[in-house]
Amino acid sequence: MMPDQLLKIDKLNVYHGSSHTLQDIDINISNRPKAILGRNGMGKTTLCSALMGLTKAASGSVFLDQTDISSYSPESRAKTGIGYVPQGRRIFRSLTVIEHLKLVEKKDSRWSIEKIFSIFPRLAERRKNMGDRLSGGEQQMLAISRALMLDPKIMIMDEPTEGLAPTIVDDVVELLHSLAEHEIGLLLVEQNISVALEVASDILIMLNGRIVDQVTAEELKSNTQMQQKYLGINFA
Amino acid sequence: MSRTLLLIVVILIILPAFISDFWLNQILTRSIILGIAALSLTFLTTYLGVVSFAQITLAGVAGYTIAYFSPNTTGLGIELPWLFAVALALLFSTLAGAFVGAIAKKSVGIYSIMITLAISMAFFYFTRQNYSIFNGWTGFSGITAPVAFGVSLEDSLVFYYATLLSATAAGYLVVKFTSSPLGLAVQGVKDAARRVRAIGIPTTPVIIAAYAFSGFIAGMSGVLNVWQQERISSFSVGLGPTIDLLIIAVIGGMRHPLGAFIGAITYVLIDTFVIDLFSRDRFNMIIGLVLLFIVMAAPQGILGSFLSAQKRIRKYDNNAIKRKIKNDCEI
Amino acid sequence: MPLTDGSASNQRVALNLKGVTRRFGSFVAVDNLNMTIKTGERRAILGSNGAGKTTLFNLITGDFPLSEGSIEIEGVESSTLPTHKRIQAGLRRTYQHALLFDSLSVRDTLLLAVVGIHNKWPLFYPLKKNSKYHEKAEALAKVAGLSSKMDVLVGALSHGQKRQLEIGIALSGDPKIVLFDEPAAGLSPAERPVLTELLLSLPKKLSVILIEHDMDIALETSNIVSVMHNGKHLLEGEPEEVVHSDIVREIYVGKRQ
Amino acid sequence: LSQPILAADKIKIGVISILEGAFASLGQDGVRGAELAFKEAGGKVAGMDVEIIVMSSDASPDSAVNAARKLIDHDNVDIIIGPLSGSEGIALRDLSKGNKGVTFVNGSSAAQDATFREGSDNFFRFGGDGAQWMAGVGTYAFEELGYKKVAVVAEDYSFPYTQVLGFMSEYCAAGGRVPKKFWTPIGTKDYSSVVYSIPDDVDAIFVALGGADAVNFLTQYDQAGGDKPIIGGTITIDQSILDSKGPFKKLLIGAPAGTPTVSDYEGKEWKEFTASYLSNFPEGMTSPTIFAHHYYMAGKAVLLGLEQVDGDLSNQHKALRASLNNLEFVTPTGGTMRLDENRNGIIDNFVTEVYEREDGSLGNRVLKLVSNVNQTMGQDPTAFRAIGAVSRENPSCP
Amino acid sequence: MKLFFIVFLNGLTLASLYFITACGFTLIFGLMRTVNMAHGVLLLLGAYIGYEVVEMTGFWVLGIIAGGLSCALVGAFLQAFILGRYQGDELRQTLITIAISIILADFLLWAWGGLTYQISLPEMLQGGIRLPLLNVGYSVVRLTLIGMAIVVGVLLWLLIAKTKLGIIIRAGVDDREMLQALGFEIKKIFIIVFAMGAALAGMAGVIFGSALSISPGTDIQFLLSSLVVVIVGGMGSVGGAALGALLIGLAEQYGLAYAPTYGVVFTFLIMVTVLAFRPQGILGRAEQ
Ligand SMILES: Nc1ncnc2c1ncn2[C@@H]1O[C@H](COP(=O)(O)OP(=O)(O)OP(=O)(O)O)[C@@H](O)[C@H]1O
Ligand SMILES: Nc1ncnc2c1ncn2[C@@H]1O[C@H](COP(=O)(O)OP(=O)(O)OP(=O)(O)O)[C@@H](O)[C@H]1O
Ligand SMILES: [Mg+2]
Ligand SMILES: [Mg+2]
Repeated sequence: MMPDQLLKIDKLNVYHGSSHTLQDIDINISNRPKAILGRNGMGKTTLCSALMGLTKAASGSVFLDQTDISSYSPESRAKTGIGYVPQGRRIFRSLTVIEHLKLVEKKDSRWSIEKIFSIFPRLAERRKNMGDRLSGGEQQMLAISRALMLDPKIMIMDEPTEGLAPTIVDDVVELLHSLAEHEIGLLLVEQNISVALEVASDILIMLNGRIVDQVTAEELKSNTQMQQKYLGINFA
Repeated sequence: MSRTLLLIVVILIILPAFISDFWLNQILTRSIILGIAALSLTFLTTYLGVVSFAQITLAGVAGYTIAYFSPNTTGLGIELPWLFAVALALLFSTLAGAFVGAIAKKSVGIYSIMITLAISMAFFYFTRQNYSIFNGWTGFSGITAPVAFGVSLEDSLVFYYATLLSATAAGYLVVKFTSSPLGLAVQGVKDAARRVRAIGIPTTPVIIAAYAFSGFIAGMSGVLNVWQQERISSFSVGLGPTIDLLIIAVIGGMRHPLGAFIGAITYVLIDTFVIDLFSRDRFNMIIGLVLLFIVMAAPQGILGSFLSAQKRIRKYDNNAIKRKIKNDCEI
Repeated sequence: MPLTDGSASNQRVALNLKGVTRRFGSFVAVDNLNMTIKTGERRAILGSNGAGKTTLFNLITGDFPLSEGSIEIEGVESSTLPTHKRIQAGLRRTYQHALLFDSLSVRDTLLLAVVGIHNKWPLFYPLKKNSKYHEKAEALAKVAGLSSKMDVLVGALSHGQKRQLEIGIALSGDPKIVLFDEPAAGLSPAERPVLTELLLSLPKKLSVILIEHDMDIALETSNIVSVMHNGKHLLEGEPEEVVHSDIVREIYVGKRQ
Repeated sequence: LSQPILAADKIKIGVISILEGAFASLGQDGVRGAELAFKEAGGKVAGMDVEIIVMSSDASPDSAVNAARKLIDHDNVDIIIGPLSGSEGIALRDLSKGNKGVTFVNGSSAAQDATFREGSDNFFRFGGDGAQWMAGVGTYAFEELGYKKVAVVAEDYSFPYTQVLGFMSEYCAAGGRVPKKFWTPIGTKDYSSVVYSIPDDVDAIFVALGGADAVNFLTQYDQAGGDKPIIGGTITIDQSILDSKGPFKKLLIGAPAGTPTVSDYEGKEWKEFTASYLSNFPEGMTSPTIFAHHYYMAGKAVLLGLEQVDGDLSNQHKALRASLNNLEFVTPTGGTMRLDENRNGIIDNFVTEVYEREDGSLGNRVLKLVSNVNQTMGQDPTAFRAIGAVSRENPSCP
Repeated sequence: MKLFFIVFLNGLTLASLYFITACGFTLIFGLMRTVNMAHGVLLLLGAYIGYEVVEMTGFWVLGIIAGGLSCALVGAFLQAFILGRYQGDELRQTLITIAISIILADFLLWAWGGLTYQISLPEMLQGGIRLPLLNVGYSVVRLTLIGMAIVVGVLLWLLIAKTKLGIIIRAGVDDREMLQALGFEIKKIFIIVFAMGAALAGMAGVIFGSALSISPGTDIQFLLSSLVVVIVGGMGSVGGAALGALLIGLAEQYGLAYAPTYGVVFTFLIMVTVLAFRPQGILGRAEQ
């Protein structure tokens, strides 16, 4: 069974120079997938990168599976069980698709190269292509696969469906659903509301570096006022 | 910054009254001349994103031009009025800069280091092997600074002020250039050359213009250098001075024109006095250690460390911006 | 809601692609593609990931050379023209991966875009404080929603803000044809209607090609839709018609829509 | 005002030598030579203390000039001893013309032009130039060894040009022929293509290469099965090369060469000099090199000159200069050093041969002493001058 | 005509030597993007240590191993304590390695003096043999160099292209942060790579000191030739380095044989020409 508190973020603060990008972030993630929504430039990516240890936090702590990983290096965090799909994909330009997968291949992982190829047949077709010679969508699939192969306890995904064709978004959504079956936690940053609502059970709203509200997906779906307030949209 | 700058200039103007001829000549004037050359490098590095090892070559082109067209004791060359010689020297160094740019236009980063290094080495070996124009290994000697508009530039004080004036002009030109649209385009090429083309600006002329401009600045230093040294030879354009220039640029800091000069004076002081202060047989080890220390301790160079702290506060003062975002977002 | 009637055949041709082909080694990314964009036309290109859409844009702008075929811009054969000449002829684009000048401020970036379009050769002397270029840059920033970020370095913008800046640059000067490569990707839901608004408000005589996976935006802003598949131009037609065709449902739209 | 300013109870002497890069160990030996002269004098001259300030150059004229300027302007030295290499010498000669208040005494730099053309009246050389150092070799090679044709392999800069001139002016005059000269860039590592280009019909090879270049050429010549005898330039058989480590050395055994400095010279004065050198510098070479020898002579000349004028440096060293011009002293090789009208030394030169010592190390022994070699090598000055400045093509006798 | 062929063979053997000396450089420079200006001085260090060991034990191979090991240690130290924290800051690393090379070179001068050293070869590699067709003597060790170059080259290529370490290194060059985020301890990996590159340099130094000779100043020549070879060939490409070495080796030897005056100039002009048309080198991969 998944622990109740897979990832616990406690009063996390991040600065860029003198600007206070993340302010007292508190988040608890258990077995229910959570999504963060928010307008551009609110600090979502900064949060992901701080969780991964790539951006230095000024204060606050992060626990993964009861372990305090606040002082861990990015590599230790990855080893402890965080899978990271960064915004902008960050594919290695001089590795081929298959080399990307070989790089992170592990013996006792639940995810094998074959399994990945069966989820994303397009990657199998392009297996010998260099990273920078893939289409945007192909890169996105590869970035997700790369993180999965590490067999993480929790996935942090920063806009994983950006640039994907609708059919492939379907595949990704399916995949995200199946994460739960594999008992993998999920923190999802999304701009595609329908994906977020379909995958996550809880929605966090981020505004100017703060988590300003937390609602269930059901609530947000039905509450147009809330949508208007936080997301500035109307569902037709 | 501008107030500090003014202060520095004032100090530099009155300084000769307080220091010996040696300090004036061998430390201050020499530093400023090296600083101008380093400025041509920091300009290219900061704004075009290339590390050029050819700046000493470009300075050398100007230097050799002066030597060839001035009275010298080598018995080679044609005598011209000094103004012509200077004009030719700057013209040639600018053209040489454009030529280097045309060759290196596709190279960035490490590759630019290499291609410019290759160019400078080719020039170095050519001057060393050729006797008909460059007088080979030995080069030209006995060149003296001219009498310009009634005052002799051989006078160390006059020469110092001429050098200071040139340096100020060079700094001014660089600042103006970089804030012009062409200068912005140069910076654009550094970040994303493809995008520069995609906003309708051809990149090749921009790159060539940047190199040519750096050639002009390097040429200024080349002219002054021959007048000060009263000589030039293949050694003046060899690997040693080339690496020295890089050292100067990096230890001084690349972000601001002043960095080049701070680097130069630091370098000249170390170069001149370390042998006195420490064991004379191991002075190179001391120079290496000092260099290592500066490079490691001051990431942005001596000036850069100071400046970047200032700049960060100014550029990223996001408080005001954030307030605005808040207004935009609040419904 | 179509903006112009795509069927009018006497309209001028903005862009004409004939037999356009691009190979990478043995792989054919764009395969013998024919397409005619009329002046004022709003065309959306749909196609799965890797179908060759971005490559097509790169061919039109000259970022990549053609392997075969020809490209006419405003009736001028442009297959071998360098990129900047095509831009000066009125072509504009955004990049799917924001391709920007990280060390310039937003203001300088837009200034450069404005100056670049207006002059054959960028000026050597600095611009005056309140030149006409500055005004134009301000206007572009407003369109892109970045007025408050004018003095921020582009490198410090968030992902979405960079995408907005891409759009600003693409609208500089007096464009005739604009190629948008997934402009909505990375934009927050709040920004999307703004984008839609913007696309709809573009001058009528402007021709637009839009690559977009957000079907709502694509369908709302286009009057003709092309579908690419494996580098080929599979079909074109009225938006509703195309989207509801079985083949497009299968290879692109999927079941959730 | 015309009173000599004797208030200064100290004479400051600057020494410029190469203390970095490939020549560093040679340069250090040069400094040892100068220091030895002052040590032997007890660090005093004419009752005044002598202060020595050493500066390093890097073999480039520019660095030599910078070093000299620092010594003159900052350290206020009265006399400069140095530099080590040819082009540096010419540069300092030029510098001396604008600094009449300082006396320049050449170290070991051996470019002909430093004194021969455009000399400067405050630049002295108590030693020979590269051509003088070859005196006797050309005649010896042609007459004693019977070599009718010789190929030349030399580095491509002024010092080897001068050495080749010294060798060829005698050798060609004696009737020998030099069908081919190979000028190789200094620092060449791989001479194999030169090795295979040497004509088969020459009787010997004149090698004027220094340091690692000599070692590399000789090794590769041997490996290619080359068997022509070698004639050495001065620095090719210098002790610094004979002391180098490696199997190439056997090739040099028996090679004749010309040099003013013979490490194993049996003369009394040399033995004394060597003993003094070794006791003062246990960390030095196994015997003084040509550089120690020449810097020593420079130091010695300065001391003798100062002693003669009682430290009077007034009036731009007028008295000192006069005394230097007329100075005569016994050199470490037992000869008498004096200057010609160009302020260049008239020297004793040796034709030597490399031999294996009992302990297996190599040394030089004297075959012939050539006395009173002047800068025109005993030829008529106008005729010698007419040969013109040395270059790759000049002289020539194919 | 005979000369032409001999010069070709000379060029080939010289190219082999250049290739061997450039290998450590390609590894560090091509994979880590560290412009290791201390490469030459590492070679020199390896050569001196190799010399001492060969003199002491009489075993040439032992000298090579000792030269390699000692340089590996120095390299690991440099990367771990000095260079590592500036990974990605190419210019600063360049400067730091310049400083290190100044310091080390002075140290070597101090420890071993300014004399020229040659390392004694084992009996079977000494001297020359007669070449059958050309009928001239030729150095045995030079011929052996060709074989050594091939072995080193193939091993290196396998390492880079075929092993997981190779993949990791290339990924690390592309995006260090991302590689960290995938759980790789990039610092350790780079230390290993640097040590390997330095070891190659040290071993090459011993070989060089045996085939030719070493002395102060040789370090700069090593550095320049390695730079030229790697850049002309294409960074990180073993085949490219081989090609670059061949081009430069041949140019140098033909230059020396037929146009000694401007031979060196030609070498650099070749480099300029190659880079003007292919900035990434003959076999290098374009940056964008
Ligand atoms: N390196 C940096 N230096 C200065 N400011 C930065 C830096 N990186 C990000 N910022 C600022 O921090 C804020 C948050 O950025 P972040 O990338 O986290 O936003 P985001 O919520 O992920 O936006 P988007 O949806 O557009 O990706 C932005 O205003 C941005 O300008
Ligand atoms: N430089 C290149 N070398 C080799 N193959 C390439 C190169 N650039 C693109 N490709 C291949 O061409 C195909 C088309 O790429 P393109 O970027 O045009 O796709 P796209 O339609 O824009 O996809 P997406 O919607 O995912 O952005 C892809 O399969 C990609 O792998
Ligand atoms: Mg983001
Ligand atoms: Mg695309």
